[in-house]
Amino acid sequence: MCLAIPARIEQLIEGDSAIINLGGMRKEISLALVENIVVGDYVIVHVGYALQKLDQEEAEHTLALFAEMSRMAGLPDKEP
Amino acid sequence: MCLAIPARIEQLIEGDSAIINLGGMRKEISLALVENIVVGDYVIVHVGYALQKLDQEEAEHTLALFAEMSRMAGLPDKEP
Amino acid sequence: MPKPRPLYSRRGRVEILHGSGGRAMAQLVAELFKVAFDNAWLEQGNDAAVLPQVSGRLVMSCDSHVVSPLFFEGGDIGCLSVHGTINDVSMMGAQPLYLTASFILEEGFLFADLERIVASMASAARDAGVSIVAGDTKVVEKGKGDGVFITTTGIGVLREGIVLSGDLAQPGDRILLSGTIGDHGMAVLSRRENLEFDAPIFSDTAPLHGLVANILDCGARVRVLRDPTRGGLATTLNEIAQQSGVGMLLDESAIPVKKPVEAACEFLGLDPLYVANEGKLVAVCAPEDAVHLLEVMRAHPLAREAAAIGEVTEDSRRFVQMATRLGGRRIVDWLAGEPLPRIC
Amino acid sequence: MPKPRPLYSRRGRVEILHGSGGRAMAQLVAELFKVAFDNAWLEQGNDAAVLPQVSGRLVMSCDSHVVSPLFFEGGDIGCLSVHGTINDVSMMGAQPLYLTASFILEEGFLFADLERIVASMASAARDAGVSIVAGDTKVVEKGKGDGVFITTTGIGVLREGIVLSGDLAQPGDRILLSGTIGDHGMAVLSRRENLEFDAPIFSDTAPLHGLVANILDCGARVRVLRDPTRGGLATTLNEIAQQSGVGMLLDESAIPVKKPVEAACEFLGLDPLYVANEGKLVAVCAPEDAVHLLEVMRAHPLAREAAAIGEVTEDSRRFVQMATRLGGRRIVDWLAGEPLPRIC
Amino acid sequence: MKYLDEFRDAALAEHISASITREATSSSGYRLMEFCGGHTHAISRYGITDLLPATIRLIHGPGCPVCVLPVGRINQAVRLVQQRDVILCTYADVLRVPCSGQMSLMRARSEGADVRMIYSTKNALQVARENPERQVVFFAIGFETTTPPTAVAVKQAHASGMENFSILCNHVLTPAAMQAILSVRTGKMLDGFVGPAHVSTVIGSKPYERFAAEHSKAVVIAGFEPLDVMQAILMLVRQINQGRATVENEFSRAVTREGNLKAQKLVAEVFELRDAFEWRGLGSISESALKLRPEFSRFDAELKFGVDYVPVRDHKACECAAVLCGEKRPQECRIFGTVCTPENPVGSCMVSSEGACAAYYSYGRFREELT
Amino acid sequence: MKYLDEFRDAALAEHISASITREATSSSGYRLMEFCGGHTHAISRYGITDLLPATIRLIHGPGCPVCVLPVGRINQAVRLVQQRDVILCTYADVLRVPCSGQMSLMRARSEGADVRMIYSTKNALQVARENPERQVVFFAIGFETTTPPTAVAVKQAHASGMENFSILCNHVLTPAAMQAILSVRTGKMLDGFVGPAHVSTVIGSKPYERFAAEHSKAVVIAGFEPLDVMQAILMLVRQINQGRATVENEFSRAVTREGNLKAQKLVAEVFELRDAFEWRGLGSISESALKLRPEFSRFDAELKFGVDYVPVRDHKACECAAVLCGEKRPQECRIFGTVCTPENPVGSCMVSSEGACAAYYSYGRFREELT
Ligand code: SF4
Ligand code: SF4
Ligand SMILES: [Mg+2]
Ligand SMILES: [Mg+2]
Ligand SMILES: [Mg+2]
Ligand SMILES: [Mg+2]
Ligand SMILES: [Mg+2]
Ligand SMILES: [Mg+2]
Ligand SMILES: [Mg+2]
Ligand SMILES: [Mg+2]
Ligand SMILES: [Mg+2]
Ligand SMILES: [Mg+2]
Repeated sequence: MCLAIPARIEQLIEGDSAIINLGGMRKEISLALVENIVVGDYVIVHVGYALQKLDQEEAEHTLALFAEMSRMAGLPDKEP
Repeated sequence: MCLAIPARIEQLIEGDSAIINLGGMRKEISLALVENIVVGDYVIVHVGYALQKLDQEEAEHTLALFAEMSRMAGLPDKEP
Repeated sequence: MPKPRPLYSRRGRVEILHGSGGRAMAQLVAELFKVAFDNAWLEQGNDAAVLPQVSGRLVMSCDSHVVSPLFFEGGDIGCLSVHGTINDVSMMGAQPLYLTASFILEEGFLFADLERIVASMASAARDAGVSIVAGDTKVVEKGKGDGVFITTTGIGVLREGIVLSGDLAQPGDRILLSGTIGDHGMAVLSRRENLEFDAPIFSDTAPLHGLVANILDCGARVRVLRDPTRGGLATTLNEIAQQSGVGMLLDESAIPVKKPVEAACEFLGLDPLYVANEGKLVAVCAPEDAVHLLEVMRAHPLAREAAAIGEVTEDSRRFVQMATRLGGRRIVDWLAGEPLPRIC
Repeated sequence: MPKPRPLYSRRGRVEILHGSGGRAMAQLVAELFKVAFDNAWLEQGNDAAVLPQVSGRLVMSCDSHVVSPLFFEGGDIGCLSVHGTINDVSMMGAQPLYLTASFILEEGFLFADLERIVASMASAARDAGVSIVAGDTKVVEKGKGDGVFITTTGIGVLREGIVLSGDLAQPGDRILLSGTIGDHGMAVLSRRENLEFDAPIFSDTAPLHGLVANILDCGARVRVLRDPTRGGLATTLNEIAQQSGVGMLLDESAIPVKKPVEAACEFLGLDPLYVANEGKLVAVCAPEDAVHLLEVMRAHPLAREAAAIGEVTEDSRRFVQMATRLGGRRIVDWLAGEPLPRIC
Repeated sequence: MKYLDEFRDAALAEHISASITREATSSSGYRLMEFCGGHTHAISRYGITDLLPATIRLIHGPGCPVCVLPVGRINQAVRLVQQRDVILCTYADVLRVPCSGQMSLMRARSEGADVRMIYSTKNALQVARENPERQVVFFAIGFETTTPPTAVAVKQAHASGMENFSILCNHVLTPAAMQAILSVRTGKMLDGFVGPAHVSTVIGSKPYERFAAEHSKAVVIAGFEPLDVMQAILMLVRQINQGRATVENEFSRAVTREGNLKAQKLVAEVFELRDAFEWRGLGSISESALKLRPEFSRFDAELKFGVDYVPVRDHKACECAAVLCGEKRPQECRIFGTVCTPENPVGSCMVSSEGACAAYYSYGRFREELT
Repeated sequence: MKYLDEFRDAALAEHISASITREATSSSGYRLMEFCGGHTHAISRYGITDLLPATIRLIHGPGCPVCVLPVGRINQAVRLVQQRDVILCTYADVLRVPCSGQMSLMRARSEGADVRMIYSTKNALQVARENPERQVVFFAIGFETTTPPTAVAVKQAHASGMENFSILCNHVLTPAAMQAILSVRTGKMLDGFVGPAHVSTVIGSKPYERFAAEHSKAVVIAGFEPLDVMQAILMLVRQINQGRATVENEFSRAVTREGNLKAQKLVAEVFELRDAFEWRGLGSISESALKLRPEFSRFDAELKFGVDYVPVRDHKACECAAVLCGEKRPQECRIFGTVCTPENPVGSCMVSSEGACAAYYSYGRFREELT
């Protein structure tokens, strides 16, 4: 449930809002539910609202974990 | 001004109304503006209301007058 | 896997999904349109119909039909949409062969009504010997349409030697009319909200290609054929006068109007000359051939009341004039504005 | 007598009388449509166009266009209505020749917008080498239409030896797609009320008959051509599978989608496989000819990103399946319902 | 159609025509005003001019309710329906009357206003009943014929306690207009009037007596069928030839001296005289129109919605005022047939087919090159 | 698209798949519930089943707000919009949910009701502002993701004194549903949960801890990308193999233990717990849904318009209840694919592409003949 998409904050605009950019698609969303957002942040967007800031370090960590688990499984690394 | 047409009362209906018949066209009209209307009367109809009862004798009289005036004018009678 | 149940039922209503291009639309086309129109081209279900080669010039015409109400005495939007286009093709002297039919449905439209309309189209096409070979269905949101709009396009084939055109009327030519005027428009108006009246008035909607064939076969030198639809007889004659650069002089008392139509027009302040017809034609022909042509027309069931209603005159101002039944004269102008009931 | 002033001006709006069949309509046709579409048939002003004899089988198709908004990045309802019908005629392998165009205008529609649309149609027709030879104009009351609906019907001519049909796909055949999917539908959606977004997305609306000619001339054994419009690529492939009684297996990673289109689809919960295209085609061809045909397609400016996206399989259930980019498999079903943005 | 066809008979017309031609021999001619648009329409539609001798000069009168309505009254209705969420109901005739800014009620509708064409006041009440949550305003226009149906509607709305119905009252009075005509130059020069037909069925022939008595004008009340009009002309010619000036009643089949008392009473119950009302062409005329009585004032849309009447000038080239007074003929207006046409009327006289300009344009303009 | 494409990588998927296959060797298999429709959708759309060994049995959970809404709630909205002159705004997902009498909000619209699709609560407020003379009702549904935006809208309407805006509140709570699942037979037999993604961004991972602690169920919160789901399955397999039952967070890039406190605070300001709420499939669950706090009760459309919730039974052949508890698979419903199809859904699970039946019908039904 609850379709939501990580998108990059491209511009902060008045009224606690922002323009997000997702693969070239730009749309105004509300920041009423989040705090301390700056340009360059990624947020999870749902029905026009940022639900949560995306933790980029954690994302990298998760991806690293995938790779690591594969390595643990004795499989070749993913080609870059 | 004031398009109005003489039409025959075909049927009296409830709500001080009547069905008129004009050359086969039937329509409901209001009798709110006239009195003592019976089936067979002709009324002058305007915007859905009978404005006045048509005096059939006077109508025949007027037609006779036309004919008479023509006669007075020394013209032949209209062919029947 | 068992077959899913049909996506529309007689009791149902058109939904947006019936026009979205998906399975619901495919089923609607398969279960309603293909069954009713029943021909190999539709059955194929391709993007376009591949028709046999025809010999002769092609004639092509289209009309959108937006009549309200959709059902009226003597017809409905379905048969109207078939006849309307067949007639335009016929007016060039062509034999109509194929039609396309495009439906713009309003969300919420009753399938029962759509079925009735489609059946009426199918039978009109069958009777006229034409096939509805391609179609389209769109659904617009509630409040962005009006039940159903139907656009038909027809093609026909024109044999050698037939030359009919609105610019060929010549001074001296006679103007023939195939029957009474105003029937269609008044039949529709009699069912219009706020105006309803009862009258033995029936739309004259009919396919005229049979009558046209007789007209063309009889040897008369016919210059123009035209069906006096929207705008009525008055406007059609003005169009011809305009195209041909001529005037006309009509005889009011020769123009046939049915009694109830005349009465309803009087009542509402309308002039039957401006009321639409859907099964009548005007023929302009050489004066010497008028009597014969009139006989030929009257021999056809759709033109029993045909009449010679006037003649073409020389007039650089291109006025259509009329000798009134009172003995005066007046212009019969183009329709101006819309034919709305007057109170004054 | 001096000429009356024009009945419409760029600043004006469509009124009921512009569709009533009278002088206002005649002037609108003369001053707008005849001038823009500029050909002898319309100029004649008859009930139907008399076209030259053609040699070859006739191909005929129609579509109503009801897009909202009327103007979008990369096109408008005008050019769309020309391309849409040209493409359907082309998909049978025919050369499109003539169009009819029927307008259903909503009372109050701006003439400035109508002019822009008509100019777009005229230039699309000119570019494609087809003539708009007949038309019709109706006006419906405010609230009973949606600005403008345009229905076009096209006829084309099919030379000997070309046999294309949706029922000719055979197991083993290859499925080629002429370019990226979803561009048109997302360009329109991006301007839809309550959904507006900015993105470098442009409708792909384009006439495909030139590409089709190249495809037919290259010698490849082509079984089916079809343009994946409403319902998107998914539905088009299901139609073909249904007609031919076959299955299909697609390769998700081979299907080209532009980045912003993919992003907008993700954002709104839509699948580009179900989003409309107006300038793309699917070709099903014999496996041996696929490589050559792909080259030929890629040489055409409208198919530079053409791709082989899958093959026809034997499957009595007629499923279109897809190897997902993750390595799994799934059905690519017909569009069900309408493609609406999801929130869950 | 009984009582119609008989009054359209060509042979009788020829007879009356011959009588007129024989009798209308005064070298000074006969300047007759056909007061009503209904007469104008009959004259044009049947080509009666062709049946009259050159000595008869027919002058169109102001008896067309659409024609005499000043621009400001349409503006008022347009303003109301554009600015407030009301449904405005009116007769079709009014829809295309042009007002300021190239507007009309039809154009307001095309831009989204909820304007509905009705055939009868009954329909307006029906609309109000079907839309209980919306305000419905009936734009009421017309002379004494159309006023009684409005009175009935207001009384019904009153009786059933309707809260969402009101009227913009533009009902006007015929005798006041006739009086005004007699005060202008053209009016003074008239020899007689073809008097109102259906208006007279309601008000009777009595109100015209003072025009005969005080202004020495011949008056013949006439029906709207062509023979009625021709017969009235003949009767006027005879009065004039004999130096008489009385009120005669050609339309005796529908008009009495007292008129329809029931209708008069209803109107008097609901309406009272306005102090003054502006007419197009005739200017402000005192006691020439009606307003709702205080006990019905909650049905007065002007009060209910606070939309005032703001007088505005006609289009600067428009000669409607002069045409309505009989001072100019339509073709003497310099925008007639070019800028002002039935499709794109500039003045009100080009709208209704009873308007002098529309009638001349649609029926009579072939005569132009001939005169 | 950054943070999307990386989580859809085929090579990584193959690696994770291989790990799962290698490790998921328990002969008793792994009964895992993917709680959310978002997971169900990812599994179907990417064909993840093909990448899992036969020991993994995935069971669809009730985490689809459209699926769990009982028929009576849609009836209530339909009744409101049909009987009162309101504008009903809602998310597109809700439009086609079937209710009594073969109705739905879409069908109500097609019969003339004013139902509008919106993308965001902002649009609903906008509609209210643009139609000051009409009442606008937002049909609010959804779990903890969709609730905060509703809270924002209500607070804004409150702050600006809006009189014509209200909501039909159908916001429900995820942990309550998970609790309910654990009380039914199928739930008790589960080995673990793939836990909510976006809901958890708001409520955090903490609320799930009691399921691990008290019910000994393994929980791995997972994103909605295919690698997220696969990784979560792998993590669950490992927990189960190791006999552990804890809450692990695969979706750490967006989910913290505490969640979004600002959003939680907003929700708590505007809403309070309902005593009980009926769920389709799960029956009435106490404290499983929200209602407006008394200070916002004038925005409660239920009170404002007096439309009560009337429970009704599902269609008699409908197995949605069993499907939503994981007791039946879609294809075990005897009307699946015949009477009940995505074009003509009988049950709610056939509507949203996140519904178990719709997902199986649209993406998975080729497997049928194969099993
Ligand atoms: S032509 Fe037009 S503007 Fe001139 S007087 Fe007549 S109606 Fe008025
Ligand atoms: S097939 Fe339909 S009725 Fe049966 S369980 Fe699924 S959604 Fe419910
Ligand atoms: Mg196509
Ligand atoms: Mg046509
Ligand atoms: Mg036609
Ligand atoms: Mg189509
Ligand atoms: Mg409608
Ligand atoms: Mg025609
Ligand atoms: Mg087509
Ligand atoms: Mg097409
Ligand atoms: Mg036409
Ligand atoms: Mg609209």
